[in-house]
Amino acid sequence: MARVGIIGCGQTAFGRRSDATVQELAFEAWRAALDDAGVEPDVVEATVVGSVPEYHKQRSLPGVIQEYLNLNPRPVWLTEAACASGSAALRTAWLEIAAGVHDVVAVIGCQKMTELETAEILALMGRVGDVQWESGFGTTFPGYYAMFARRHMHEFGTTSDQLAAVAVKNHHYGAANPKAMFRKEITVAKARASEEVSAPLSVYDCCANADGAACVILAGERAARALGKDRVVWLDGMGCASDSMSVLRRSDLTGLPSARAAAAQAYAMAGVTAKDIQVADVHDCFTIAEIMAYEDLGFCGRGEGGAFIDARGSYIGGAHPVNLDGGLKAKGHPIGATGVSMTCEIVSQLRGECGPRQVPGASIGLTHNVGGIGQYCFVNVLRRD
Amino acid sequence: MARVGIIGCGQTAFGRRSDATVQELAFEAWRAALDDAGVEPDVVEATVVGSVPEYHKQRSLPGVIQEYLNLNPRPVWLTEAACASGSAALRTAWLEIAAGVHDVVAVIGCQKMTELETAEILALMGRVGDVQWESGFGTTFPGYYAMFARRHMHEFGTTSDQLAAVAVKNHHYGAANPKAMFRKEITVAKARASEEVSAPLSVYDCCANADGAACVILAGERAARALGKDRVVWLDGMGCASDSMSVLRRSDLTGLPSARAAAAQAYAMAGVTAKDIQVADVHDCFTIAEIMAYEDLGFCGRGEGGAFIDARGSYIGGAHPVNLDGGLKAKGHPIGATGVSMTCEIVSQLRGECGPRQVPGASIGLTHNVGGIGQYCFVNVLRRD
Amino acid sequence: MFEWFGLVSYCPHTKVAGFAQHLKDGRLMGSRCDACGRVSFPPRADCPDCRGAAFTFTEYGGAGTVVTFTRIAAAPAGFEGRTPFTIGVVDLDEGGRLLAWCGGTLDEAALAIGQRVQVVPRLFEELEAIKVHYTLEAPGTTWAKA
Amino acid sequence: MFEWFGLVSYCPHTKVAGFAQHLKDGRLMGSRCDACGRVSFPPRADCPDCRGAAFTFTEYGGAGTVVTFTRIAAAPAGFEGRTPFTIGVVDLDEGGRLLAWCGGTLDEAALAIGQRVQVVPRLFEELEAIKVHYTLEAPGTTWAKA
Ligand SMILES: [Zn+2]
Ligand SMILES: [Zn+2]
Repeated sequence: MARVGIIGCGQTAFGRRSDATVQELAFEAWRAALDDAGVEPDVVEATVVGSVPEYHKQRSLPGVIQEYLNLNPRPVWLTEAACASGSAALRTAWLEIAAGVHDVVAVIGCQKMTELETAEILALMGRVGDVQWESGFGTTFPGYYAMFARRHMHEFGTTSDQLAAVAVKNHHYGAANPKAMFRKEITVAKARASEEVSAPLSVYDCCANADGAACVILAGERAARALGKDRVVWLDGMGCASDSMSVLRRSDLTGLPSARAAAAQAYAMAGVTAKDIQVADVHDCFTIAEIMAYEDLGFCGRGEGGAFIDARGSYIGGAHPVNLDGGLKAKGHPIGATGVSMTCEIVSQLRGECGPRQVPGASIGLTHNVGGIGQYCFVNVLRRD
Repeated sequence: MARVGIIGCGQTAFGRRSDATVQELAFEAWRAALDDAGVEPDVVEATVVGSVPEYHKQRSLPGVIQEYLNLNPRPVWLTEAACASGSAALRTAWLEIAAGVHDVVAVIGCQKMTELETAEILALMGRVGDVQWESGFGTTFPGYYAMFARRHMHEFGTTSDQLAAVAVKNHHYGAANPKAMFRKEITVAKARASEEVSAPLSVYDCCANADGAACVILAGERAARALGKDRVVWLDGMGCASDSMSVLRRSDLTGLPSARAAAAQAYAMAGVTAKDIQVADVHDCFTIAEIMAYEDLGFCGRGEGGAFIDARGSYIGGAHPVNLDGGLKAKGHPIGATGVSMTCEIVSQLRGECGPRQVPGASIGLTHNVGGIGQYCFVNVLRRD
Repeated sequence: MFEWFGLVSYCPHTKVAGFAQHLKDGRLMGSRCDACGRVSFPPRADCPDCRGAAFTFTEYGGAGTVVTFTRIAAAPAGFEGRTPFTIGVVDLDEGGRLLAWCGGTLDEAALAIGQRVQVVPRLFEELEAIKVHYTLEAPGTTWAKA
Repeated sequence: MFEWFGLVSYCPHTKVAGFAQHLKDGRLMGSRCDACGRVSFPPRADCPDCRGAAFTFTEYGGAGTVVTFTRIAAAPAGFEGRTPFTIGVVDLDEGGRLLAWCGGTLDEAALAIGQRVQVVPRLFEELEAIKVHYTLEAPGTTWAKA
């Protein structure tokens, strides 16, 4: 299989964007990615759009995006895997190149989540789980993760202070990211004092809905060389796995089996192990999700996620710096854009462009993008030669 | 690139299915495809789900389908390309095998369209086009195709009787298809007498919403041989193209440029021309769409679609028999399932299993699946050796 | 009649719709595959083991153990005015799992993982339309069956 | 204020929101790219040719030719009670295209492809909220501008 790499990336700032349509947001990311790659649109043979349709009034987003980007008649369709929709798009583009069908493909992750009215958001929120056996009882997205957190605390003694410590770290780094939605440091005390959402999770344990778009441009090795690109970041390990929709069918409530399966695939394909990962962006939709990610990815042992953040293992200088862009928590979570934005961050880290939040000399990085409560997980290992 | 073929296919009957969830429908198609392929689930390494999310109360369908089919932790995500979502899923599965990532992949196309209430359907119907410049004027899906029809009549003299003749043919063959929603012959007079929907289109020019699911199982050539499969139908030509969301950006209102582009790709890849196609399933969401398809696929010249149906060129015995399963018109159109169901039909035709609606000795067939008003088009050439 | 199940229903059509009627009758039902005998809870029409399409409902006793739980303060549409409410996941002694509200015989504040509970079929008495669910109650709690 | 545009609006936020204000003022506006001068109708904020992000609205005269049309009998939500209504697609003499309702100065039954029309900015007078649109009228039709 031909090696596939990223030759350009760009994203909008994340946050409330009441000034733009979703295709206008996509154009901002597209423009930034082309400028970053230093290529013209004509080299891009196809696009893939990652997004969750039900947040938009506009149906079938690839239609308006491909038109607004002026890319017709090139192929495009949408991928959906809940909050991992952007990574499904990235995987699709990788497949298109690996199969030899295209040489250069653009991935657009995008989402406008603040377009809906509160009543519409509340209606959607009631259908995040299995609607047959769970939604009728008022389950919510924080509610599911709260049940993971409760079980994690029970089995391993994880504390609310440890959860809060994840939020503190992510706000710390988010403050240094000009693309982040929240750019203010917080304290454990402030996080602990925030309003309860779903016990034991409170407001500062949860990421925020945001608007935004991100774009990466992929090329096969030969095409990248032909274009004269010499700072390519390679997609050397690509993992993807699924788990049940329903929490009732889960074999484990203290981690995500889909994340462990996807990580194992990505590590094996890249020929690395967890200890080789020098920088990572993981899916911290809730603080407990980042704790579980440390364990699922092998950054620490099972049940040791709380101790790992206590020991600052996920700070710069720790064994595995995590979410130096602020994570979903501080950067914001425009769900379709998130997986692509994670990829942008790790590419920037591996190129050494992150300034105050740069991991010095990092050459191997990882993205971990979870859909829903682990129904999907995509783990990718990226490498700079 | 390794050759990829279809080793099994199955589908539910199409129509109103008030007895089943969408995952229960998917299971029916999955069971039929496994039985047809003569394989056990453990050989299937991944699945791809094609569906249009906004029709379902259940969000993120791949989650419930992968769980109900008992396929976790294998990879899955959803593809959306409006009414061509099923073909986007098929293309994704083809890429997974062609890239060497998987050997055997199942494609599930599914849709429940009768779950929503009338008010919800009317609300969705108002957002089928570009919501920024068109929806505010009350555009509808039949409205767009009506404007294509009006222009086709103007430029080429196509008549309402010729449109009706397409419906008559598709009901004729649909009557012989046990999976079809409508199994009754109609006449041109009956079609012409039906109520106006969007002039010049009336009720019998339009296909009907339906519930249903279809499944095909794909395998790489080596895997198919290893499994002992000897009646494989090969995906020898795969075409995919896009066009603008908005009718305001179309270069042509008498055909679909995306269909012509996709057909050119598929023919070139398969090493065939239009005249080699012995049987086809085309996207007749409206009668005018089938007329345009004859022309876009090269079954007749530009503007000759009306004459082609008059001459019975798309009947068995004609130059290019089309929609012998009844088409979307009589078989029904569960949008996510349609592209996969088309594939099932052509596989059955190439295997010679279609009884009274069989094209004798057909070995090269084609599917033509359009998303929306041509925002997406997938054209595939299938071959039996 | 599966729209009977839960306070808000998004799933009107299913092959196991009879589950809701049985729940109204005071019976908690799983499914047994007619072909291979596999038992499932929640019930399912299609057997994941043998792919059989025929099943029969089979009654569950409803005793189980709390696996995890949460108290939901921020609730979705349809649950306004009921917050906060507590939901728990329970492993049933007879196999399978369910998610349900904490009922009146349990002290919500003292709810704990590992606690033994009894799942009890319920009708929303205050609603005009028929709506059924189940609650987690103290072991030994009894109820009427039709 | 782009929610002003059309009888039903699904697009509140756009970089060309000013289009609706101009329409209320009686002006039909396209966009001109500040960097390369490309003119677009409908207006767009980002230039497809040079990728420039800066644009200026530029007024259109609104004369054009009917490309195709239909009379919609089965209408979506928000258009009940207005059926049937006729919409047409028009190629503007100054470039670009729009879709609009047939106005009162044209005979809908005689509408034809190739017919010359004048696009006229309109306010929905009967609505309390501000809602603007445009109609296809006989050539030479005039209207007030702010
Ligand atoms: Zn069985
Ligand atoms: Zn320009």
